[in-house]
Amino acid sequence: MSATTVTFTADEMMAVAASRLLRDGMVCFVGIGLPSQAANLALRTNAPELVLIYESGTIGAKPSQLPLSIGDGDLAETATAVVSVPEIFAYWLQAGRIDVGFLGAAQIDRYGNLNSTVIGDYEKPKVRLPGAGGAPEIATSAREVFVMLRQTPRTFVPELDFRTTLGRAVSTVVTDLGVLEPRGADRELTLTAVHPGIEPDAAREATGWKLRVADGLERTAPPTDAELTALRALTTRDDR
Amino acid sequence: MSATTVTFTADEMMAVAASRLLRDGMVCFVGIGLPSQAANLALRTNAPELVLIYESGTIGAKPSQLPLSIGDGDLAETATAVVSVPEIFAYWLQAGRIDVGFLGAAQIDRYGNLNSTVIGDYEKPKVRLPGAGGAPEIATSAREVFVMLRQTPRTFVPELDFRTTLGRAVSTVVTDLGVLEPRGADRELTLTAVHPGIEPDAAREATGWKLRVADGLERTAPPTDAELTALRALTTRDDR
Amino acid sequence: MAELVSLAEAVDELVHDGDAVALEGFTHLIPHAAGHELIRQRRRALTLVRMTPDIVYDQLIGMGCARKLVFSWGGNPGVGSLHRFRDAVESGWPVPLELEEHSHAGMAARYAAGAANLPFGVLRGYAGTELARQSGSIATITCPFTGEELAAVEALRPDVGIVHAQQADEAGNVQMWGITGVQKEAVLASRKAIVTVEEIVPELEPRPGGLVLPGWVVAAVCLAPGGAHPSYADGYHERDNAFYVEWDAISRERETFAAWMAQHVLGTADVAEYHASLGVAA
Amino acid sequence: MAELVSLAEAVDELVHDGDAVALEGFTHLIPHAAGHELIRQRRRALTLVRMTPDIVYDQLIGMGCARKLVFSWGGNPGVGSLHRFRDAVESGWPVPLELEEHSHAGMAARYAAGAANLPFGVLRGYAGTELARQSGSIATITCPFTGEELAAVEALRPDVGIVHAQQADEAGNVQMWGITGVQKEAVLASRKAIVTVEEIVPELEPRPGGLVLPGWVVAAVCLAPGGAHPSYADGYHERDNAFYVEWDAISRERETFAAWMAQHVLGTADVAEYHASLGVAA
Repeated sequence: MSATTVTFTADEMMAVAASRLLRDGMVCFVGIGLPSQAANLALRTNAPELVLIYESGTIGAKPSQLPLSIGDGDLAETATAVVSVPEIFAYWLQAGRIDVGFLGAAQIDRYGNLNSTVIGDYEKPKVRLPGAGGAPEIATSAREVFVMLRQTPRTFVPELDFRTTLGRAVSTVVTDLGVLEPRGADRELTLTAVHPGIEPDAAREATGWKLRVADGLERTAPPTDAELTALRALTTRDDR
Repeated sequence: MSATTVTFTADEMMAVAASRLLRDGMVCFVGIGLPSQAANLALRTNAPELVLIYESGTIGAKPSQLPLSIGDGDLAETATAVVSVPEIFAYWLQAGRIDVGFLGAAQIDRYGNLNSTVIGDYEKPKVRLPGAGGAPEIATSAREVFVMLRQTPRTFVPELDFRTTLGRAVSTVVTDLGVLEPRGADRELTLTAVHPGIEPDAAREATGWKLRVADGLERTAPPTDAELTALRALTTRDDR
Repeated sequence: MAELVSLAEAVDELVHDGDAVALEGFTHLIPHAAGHELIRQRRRALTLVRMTPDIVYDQLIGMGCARKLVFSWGGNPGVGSLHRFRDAVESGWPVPLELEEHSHAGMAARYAAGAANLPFGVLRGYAGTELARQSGSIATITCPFTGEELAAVEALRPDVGIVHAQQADEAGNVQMWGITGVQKEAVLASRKAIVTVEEIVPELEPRPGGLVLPGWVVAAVCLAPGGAHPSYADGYHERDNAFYVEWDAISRERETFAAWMAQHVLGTADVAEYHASLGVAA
Repeated sequence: MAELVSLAEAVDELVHDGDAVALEGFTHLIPHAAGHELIRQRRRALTLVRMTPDIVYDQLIGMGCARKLVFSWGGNPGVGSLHRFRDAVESGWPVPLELEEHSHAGMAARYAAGAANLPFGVLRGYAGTELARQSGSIATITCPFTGEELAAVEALRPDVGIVHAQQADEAGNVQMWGITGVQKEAVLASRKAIVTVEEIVPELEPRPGGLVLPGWVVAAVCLAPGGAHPSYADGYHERDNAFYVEWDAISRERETFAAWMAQHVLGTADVAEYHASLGVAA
């Protein structure tokens, strides 16, 4: 990292790497948190014509700052259309109009299956998590699914405590260490890129299963000045 | 009729008699034509708080003049709410929010079943009629159903050419001759009132089955001046 | 994103002989101009889908464009019969017309199912009506929780959905208001959608009762001011009530119908010429 | 017609111990004032229904009002966990909480089915999720036309639906705008509905994005300005983002939670006193 003129955090690299996956004109159903941050960054950098859909019913929102919730007033005011929650799920998501679903999770397994329900046993959980939200249907109705989460042995687990969401359509997982994509006949998540300054071993150690590393492992380009400036402007809310 | 100070037509008597069935606060799902005329008359006479619902999605319309279609602009402008056509049928009619459905038809049988589909055979009809519209579900989802049609042997038939709509919930049929209501264990439509100047025999002759006449047959009160004035104002559109 | 093209181009590119085509508009915003363009381009063997076939479908049917009609109420609202529809059903003129007949509630549920990418819709419907016997698209379904039996109807997925709206912006986003009927569902249930509009505006201003469709669910947006005539477009032009009455006489006989269509539709190039030929303001 | 009554009267008359109660509002227009009134009147053994239980349900759960939660996502939006919800599920404090857990799509379909008086809703959903195992309200259903298998979910029919809106008129007609979520369905699916509003106006003026509910589907309309706090009411008051962050600390421990509730909810008579106690503007 010493070669770069600006320094950046691992979370910033993760957000930037994720934002680069989104392309102009894509229709993206986005969850709050990391995915929303990355999608809003993309809107300000490489994908100004990205169509953001939030489960609150806002279609084509272009929020002026990073929304704190999926139902911020700014989302409705800047949207092309605002529809009801039943409609956004039935006529828009289920109807197959979404190019990419963008999800977070508490746990992921090697097939991209996600847990956002409980740590421990469902009936007697150690940690009760918020639950499924829109994820199960986003993951099966969107054409492809991007996942963002920080990579640790507690999040990248050999076996989920609970399978909230099917990983079948997951095409890319972006973490604070690198990028994973399904590879091979079994479509196991495989490390295909590492971020600047990260060695594959660090990713291996942060993974609860024996992580496969792709031939021709790539190295993520560091955030550009423009990306970092846009991201930092986005994450600095004055009303928080 | 010579005793009344104003004269009126049989159709006017029919409209007035039908309008009297509607009461303040009732929620009425109304078809175009005779039912709409009677309902709009009620709104101007005995039921100013009648809630009119048209299948175009207008809820609580108070049209300034008689609508020519179920989708006149005036209906939307004066409505409490305008909803989509799928919604009006699912969330309002099917949901059981309608007190009375108000229907017309080309044919009726002794059990109140209605035909608005064909005269003759369905596959090779003598007269192709407009068809069901909203009637089948209005007749089964509204708490009760009023029917209005002119009484002739061609409309009051022993057997329908086609059963478009179930008569089970029909509570009152208003014609140009009188009023019929289901009576007895078999709930056969029975003449319970005749309009001024009409004798039961005229109704019998206008009926394609052996018409039962109720004990204590009533005689409809003639239209009041107020009713006739309101009705005539309603049916005189300047843009027709 | 929707392309802004002429209606003639849109019909030429997007509607093919044999397609299932839904022109929707519930009394308000009926896409007459688009219907006329289908007639001018002599589309054939269409399956015409519409809850309330009225004058626009009487014209298409009388001109021999349709092989089949999927509908729930076919008449001239406030006037009476559709004579061309009747002639096709009763006498097979100019070509026989197959019917797939439903109730309004059933058609609405079919469009909603199509818009939601479900293979069927569920309703409390068709009880005691012989309609259920006439159509393979009505079945019964049992509630897995209560055991209750309900009606199931096959989803509608037209090849092309066509509606008329008040406004579009330059990105093809569309706004309509007033009675908007089943138009959202018709657009979203169809594989491709054409929207004719009264006006193209730089930016859509949200209106009370406004229904907005993003441009990316619409294949073509076509400027067609007055394109609903004789139906109306709230805020733009009134319903031509007299025309609905006149249509009864025009359409009653095959000859007067054909002459009228030759003069006002086949003999005109677009909606402006159609208006001019009738002497109505756009 | 809706009665215009105080919120205290409405809750007293319409909500009973053991009822299934749905408070809806999707980030926007969350009916906090009504939740507080349920707490003040010490309702018990409620089945609380809500797609996104957030602070309002954390408060109800922590105060022991709920026996069961029907939901799809329970968290403090943009902040993290709901500590009272977690404590109830993980430790049964103050009373055990039964869960009936769905996805958002499933909950939305359940409300829509309830609003439409259908016993079930159909969706392409619950594929590969273990949620389906946890709930008796999820089943499979076969399309009678295509043979395809889909998910069926049991309709929601709460005893009482409660929402917050911007305006009502004197006849109890209600208008809300902005993000209106699943509120129409929640009101129409419920046997009785209570609506709290920012303002009673002589006549509703239709607004862009306005959703109007006629007064005759609402049992009670209650004036509660600022009744969504800390959520927001578009056009009336902003979201109190800081409060969402503060809630994390307030609710983390049972003692601080109880003290806060005693001071700001049990110790206040209505929404005005609640605001005053917090020093926020209504």
